[in-house]
Amino acid sequence: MADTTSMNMIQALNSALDIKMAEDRNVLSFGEDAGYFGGVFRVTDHLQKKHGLTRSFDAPISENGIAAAGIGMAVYGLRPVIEMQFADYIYPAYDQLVSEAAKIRYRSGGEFTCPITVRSPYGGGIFGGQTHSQSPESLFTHISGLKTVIPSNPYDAKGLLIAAIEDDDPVVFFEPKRLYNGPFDGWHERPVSPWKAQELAQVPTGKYTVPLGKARIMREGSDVTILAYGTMVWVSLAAAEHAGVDAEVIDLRSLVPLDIEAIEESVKKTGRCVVVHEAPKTSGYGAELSSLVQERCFYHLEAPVARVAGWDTPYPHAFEWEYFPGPERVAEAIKRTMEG
Amino acid sequence: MADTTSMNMIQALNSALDIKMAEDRNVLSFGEDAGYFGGVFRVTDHLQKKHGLTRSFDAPISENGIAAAGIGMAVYGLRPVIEMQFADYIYPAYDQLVSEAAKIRYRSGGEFTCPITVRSPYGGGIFGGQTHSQSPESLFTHISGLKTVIPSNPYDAKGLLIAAIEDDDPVVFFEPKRLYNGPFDGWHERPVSPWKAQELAQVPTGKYTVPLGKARIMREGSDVTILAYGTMVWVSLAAAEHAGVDAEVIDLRSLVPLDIEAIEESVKKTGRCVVVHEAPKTSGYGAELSSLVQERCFYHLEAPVARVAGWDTPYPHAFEWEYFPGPERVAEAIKRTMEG
Amino acid sequence: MTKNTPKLSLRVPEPPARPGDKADFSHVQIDEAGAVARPDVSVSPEVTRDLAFRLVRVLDDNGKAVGPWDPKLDVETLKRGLKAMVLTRAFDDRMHKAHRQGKTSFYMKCTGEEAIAVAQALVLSPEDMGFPTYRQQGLLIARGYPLATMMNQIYSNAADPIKGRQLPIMYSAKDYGFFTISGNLGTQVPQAVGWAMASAYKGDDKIASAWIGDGATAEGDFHSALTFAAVYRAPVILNIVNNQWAISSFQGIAGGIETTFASKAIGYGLPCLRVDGNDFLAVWAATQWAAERARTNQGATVIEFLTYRHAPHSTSDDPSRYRPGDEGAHWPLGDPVERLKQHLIGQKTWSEDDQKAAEADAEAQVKAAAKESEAIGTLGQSRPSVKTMFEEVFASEDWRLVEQRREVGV
Amino acid sequence: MTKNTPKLSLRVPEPPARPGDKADFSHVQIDEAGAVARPDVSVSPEVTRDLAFRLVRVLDDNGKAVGPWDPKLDVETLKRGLKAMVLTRAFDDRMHKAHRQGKTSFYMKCTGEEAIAVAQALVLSPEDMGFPTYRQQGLLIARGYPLATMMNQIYSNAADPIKGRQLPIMYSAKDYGFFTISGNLGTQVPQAVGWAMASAYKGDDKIASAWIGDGATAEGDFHSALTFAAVYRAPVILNIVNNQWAISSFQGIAGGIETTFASKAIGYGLPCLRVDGNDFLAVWAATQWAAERARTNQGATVIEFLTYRHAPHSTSDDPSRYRPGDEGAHWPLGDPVERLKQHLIGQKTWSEDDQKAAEADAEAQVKAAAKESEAIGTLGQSRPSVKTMFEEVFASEDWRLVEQRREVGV
Ligand SMILES: Cc1ncc(C[n+]2csc(CCOP(=O)(O)OP(=O)(O)O)c2C)c(N)n1
Ligand SMILES: Cc1ncc(C[n+]2csc(CCOP(=O)(O)OP(=O)(O)O)c2C)c(N)n1
Ligand SMILES: [Mg+2]
Ligand SMILES: [Mg+2]
Repeated sequence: MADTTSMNMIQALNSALDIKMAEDRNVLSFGEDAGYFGGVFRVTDHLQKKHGLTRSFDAPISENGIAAAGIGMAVYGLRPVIEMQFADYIYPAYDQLVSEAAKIRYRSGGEFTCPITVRSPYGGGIFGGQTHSQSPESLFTHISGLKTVIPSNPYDAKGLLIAAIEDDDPVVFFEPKRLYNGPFDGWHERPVSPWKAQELAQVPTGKYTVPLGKARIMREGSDVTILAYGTMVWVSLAAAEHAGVDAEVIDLRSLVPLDIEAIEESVKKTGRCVVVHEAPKTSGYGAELSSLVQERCFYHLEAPVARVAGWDTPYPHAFEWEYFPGPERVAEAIKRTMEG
Repeated sequence: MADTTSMNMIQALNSALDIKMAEDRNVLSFGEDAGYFGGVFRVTDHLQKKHGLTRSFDAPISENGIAAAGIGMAVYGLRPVIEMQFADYIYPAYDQLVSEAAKIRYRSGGEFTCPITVRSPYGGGIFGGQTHSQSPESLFTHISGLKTVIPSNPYDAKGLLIAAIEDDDPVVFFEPKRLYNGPFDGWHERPVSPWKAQELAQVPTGKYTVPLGKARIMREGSDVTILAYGTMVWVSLAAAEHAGVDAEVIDLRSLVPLDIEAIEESVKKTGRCVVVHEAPKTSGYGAELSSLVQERCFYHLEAPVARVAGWDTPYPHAFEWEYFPGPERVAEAIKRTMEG
Repeated sequence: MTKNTPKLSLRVPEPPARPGDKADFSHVQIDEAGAVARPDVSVSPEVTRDLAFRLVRVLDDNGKAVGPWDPKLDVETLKRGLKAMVLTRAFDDRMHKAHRQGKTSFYMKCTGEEAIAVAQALVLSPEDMGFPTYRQQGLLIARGYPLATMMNQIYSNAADPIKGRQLPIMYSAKDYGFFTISGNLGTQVPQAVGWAMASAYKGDDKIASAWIGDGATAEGDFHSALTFAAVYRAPVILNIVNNQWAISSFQGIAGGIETTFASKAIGYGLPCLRVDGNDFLAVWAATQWAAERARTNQGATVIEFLTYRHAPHSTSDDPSRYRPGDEGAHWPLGDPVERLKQHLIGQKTWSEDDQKAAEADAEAQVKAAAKESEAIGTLGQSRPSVKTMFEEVFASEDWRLVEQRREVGV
Repeated sequence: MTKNTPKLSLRVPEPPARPGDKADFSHVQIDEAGAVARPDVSVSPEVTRDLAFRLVRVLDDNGKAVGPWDPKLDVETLKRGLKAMVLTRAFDDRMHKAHRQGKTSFYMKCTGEEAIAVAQALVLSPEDMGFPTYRQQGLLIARGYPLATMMNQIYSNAADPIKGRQLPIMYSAKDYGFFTISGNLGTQVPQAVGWAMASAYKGDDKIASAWIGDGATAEGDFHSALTFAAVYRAPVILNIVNNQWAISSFQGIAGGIETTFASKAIGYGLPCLRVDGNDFLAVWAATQWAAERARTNQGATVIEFLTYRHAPHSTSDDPSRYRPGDEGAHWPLGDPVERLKQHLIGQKTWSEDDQKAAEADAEAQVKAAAKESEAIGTLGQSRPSVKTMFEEVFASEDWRLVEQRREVGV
């Protein structure tokens, strides 16, 4: 087995970028404050110093321009990794990503391609209020031609980011910022443990990939299937324990492409399913998951597929823990589903 | 009963605007080509001539600027109706609509409000290719603070548009352009009938509203519930007939707010449900509908809720009728659901 | 506090003439051919600020090439350009007709604007990348892209290189330096900047060139493009084709009354030129100037080409509803084909007969291409295999696409 | 084809100095106070083009007000301005400390930029609408908005007028002409234009004023704002606060090396001014000039205020990681409080003792406000009722919100 070392998620992502930049001159990174400073979350730290000014640099505050320039570079043949400082600020880039990046291969009959990776910290639990807490992933999953990836731990973060950079299609890569420095299971009054203590933070120092489209079973169980991604994976694990139910917790890792086989297999085994995400419930990705599960496993289901999600309101600063779907809410859904 | 006259959907929408502009100086309309020319689909025809240059005018080709200016006006106290020339081009305005219009009331503690109406022709069936055929409605339904409305006939179009303009919150109003000139049931090889022949095209000349959040039962039936909106309402009616099934066809009319009562009542009666839309399937609004139905009517369901939707590809010019969910595809889903 | 008398009022700009009015171009300020100085290619951008308010012209009213911007082209090149413009016009005419004959769903002409794309096609290399709008078909035609292949795309037939996926005229031709056209206005301009940045990043020697209409300059993408081009000194030419109209909106709705489009460059510290777009030689010279700056690491140039959209916006449009029917006839900068022809005739290297022969040849080429393409089929008669609908969404199909393809039975 | 020698290369701009380097502002060109002419308020925009590259200043190095831009304010007004700036600074200092004490999650100071918001607050009327960024707290403070209410917002406590919904400092104060702050950069500027258009449309007499940072001018919204402002001649003031930094990015990343931010106006045909933002009198005069244009139906003005962000970007930031620690000390335009104070002292209407008294008074005011607000509670100790989380998403709750509220049990 290759050398491993303990990394938090920031270090793991940084390592992925570092390795790809060292190995492939076509990989470069840019974004707001992402150059000299290394990004407001330090994910691109030291890359400029190590790889040079033109390979990791600051960008104007124009998410539209960052996306567009990245697309142009990807069309040229580079593999740009662009950073959107917060997922809440990705909307000015939305048109470039959905109307352009997503469609270039298709509309050109395969003549042009767009292997860009769009990194963006997302999610709540940090008292960031409505403009530093959003989870816009479902808005990208609706777009044909885009892949959407969300890691939940340092090991996957590194392997998935390398896979995303090497993927020949545009990948939107959301990083759960609540997990950057430590796992977080939603018990917000307990001290945050650092990543060190976790097996999934033992990260190979060298190169490896985690394939896009393969879920990870975080906990095997027979009573109910919990589908989650990002921070909610940890919350779901805590919730299963809290509920005292033998839940199977699946970390989707990649929303598109989706590991439908893993989902079906698990739900057919357990006969029950709870879907969890931070984004508002209405038209969140949980709707897609719930629909797929009932379409494909209807005759195995003993209870309705439950969704636990953010409320259909903007993300309110003072009510962080009433808004954030914590282990108690998830546990309640699990129990309801067990009774169903 | 008030005077009625036969109108196509364009005329009905035009009449709504005309009436509101005549009655309320705070109502004005602008958009690309929407002034002198009256809009590329003629929905704002004659409004400039009748109400004056400053009340119906052309805008620069900046969907972002159109939305932002409209938001500023709405904050001032006007009730602007802005036109996005095609729904496919609404994305540059997406940030203004989701980060701003949707949140102004909430984030200001109710101090500021944003009663803007965003009109936009949407949908396929017109050989418009990937940039004149899109159905982005689900992207708006995910946003807390936005309402999303889609009429399927001239009567509702007029009443809903007046209600949208009078609504104190931002409303995204998608107009199924395939229905502008006549109902269309997806049998594309048959001649298009004009609106004249339809009861729902007998439109009062004066003012009335159709409330947002109330569905319309287009056809009562006992075997299966079909949930649809826009063009798909007509396709669903045709499909029910084609399948020879006693379907209850519900025209949602408003996606947010959603008439959940009408849906529940119908599905609890029929025990079966098919959801239909043109947008790509993954994370389309059908996912939300399907999830809601199985969450609320699980123990009444005899078969999985089926979704019929656009494919998960961009909208391809040459394959209009293979892409467009026509009556045969819907009928097949109905039959499958009846067998389930 | 000063309170206002009279009350505030909203200004909505209106064009000088609407249907029924006399066409009026008195607001268009035109320099004499040869009157505008040509700064050295290495000047700093601020030196060109004044050029934003002038108009670079080479061909005078008698068809003579005059002044410092005369690119002094050889006769063969001039003839090549003229023939490409003639061919472009013939192609447009035939395709416009094909639409009326129901052979396609849509078409867009560039009548009167041919010089812009054709001259640029010849100045730049096919290894450079053009990021066109839908009115630069002249780029492909001038570079000898097969006309029949263009038609196959327009007809979405079985030989359409982009497999029936796009609206007619949304070509893609990588080997000809022609980026896949987007239906979305403006998006391609900052992409061109990114592409040029990539070339510079790699230490290659390809430059990019992007086109945008007067109307579409209002999009945020245009601002992104200029910002990034200036900040990273990207080797790109940013062409604004000011053809006076954006569908039914005159250029004043995009800000064209307040100032020139070329002057947008000033606020980014980019050099700019404002050029007679109907003057083949001026287009050539300006492009050359900008290309040389780009190739020598001096970064981007903004060029506004003044021209007139003679044709309807597209086959869906009827301009007589919003502008005087004879407005085009009053356009003061004439016709690019006519002007280059006169220049050659003045040089005694060309004649009216040569012109007729060129036109006949162009029509024959177009006809032959149409025959070839229509033998494959026009819209609805022939098309790529349905299964291609599900291909190339990603590099490889995911399970959803496999299932959906099976549902269609292909 | 000219091929390039040397090969292309990508330029990435860098600031003149990084941590460890000597601070360097030699690139900042500064006009003498009084040196820039004041055009009549009714001039056409092009007359102001040159002003984009100058710097309007009134207070000279000795604190004397000189030249045509001197607004000749009475002593009471000057004192009012000075006190408001002092109060703003005191407020900032206390709130910054409150963050360190764990009383709030976030804070942002405007140290060194106080003159911009304070002078504008006094020139404009509370019936005009300001569309601020997060660094115009001076607007509220100069207009006498209750400091305790600001703190209630910062603490998200039970008396927060916006009900704990927003990040600290994202105030909303309609009656004080202060639009709800957005966390999203740039979005509010074209909204201000729309608001101004509405006032003009109605024939009212209110104008709008919007602020944006140097960094955020790169957003597409800024372009939309200028385009719409020019096309519809909206009565709005478009203020660019160039404080040299956007978090860790120097102004060159937004294009500030290539040209001035004021010059952006030129490409839209808007008039522009470039002003010493640390000179209370210059800010006042420029604002007055722009406001008068707006009120007299002459439309929008773009003003660039040159200043320096002395504080960290926010409480989450540590500027010593990306700029010389002593850079602020080398900023050539001094401190706005100090300069206005010297002016008053030079007029002999103020003394160092008065200043000390004003500072003490400001601290006392802030302290009293803090006492009042903290009696209600700091972050987490007190907050609005949880059910407000579900309110005002719409004018009335829909069934989803009702159900979700019930799920929380409120
Ligand atoms: C983002 C976007 N908005 C709107 C449209 C619809 N549209 C197509 S062409 C056009 C006018 C463009 O005018 P201009 O940029 O001047 O180019 P021209 O047609 O004159 O060459 C409009 C509004 C579009 N294609 N994309
Ligand atoms: C759309 C958007 N993108 C990014 C951010 C993150 N962000 C907040 S402040 C800031 C820097 C702004 O700099 P500038 O505009 O110069 O204003 P200043 O902070 O100097 O006053 C950034 C990048 C944001 N809030 N909104
Ligand atoms: Mg045009
Ligand atoms: Mg700044």
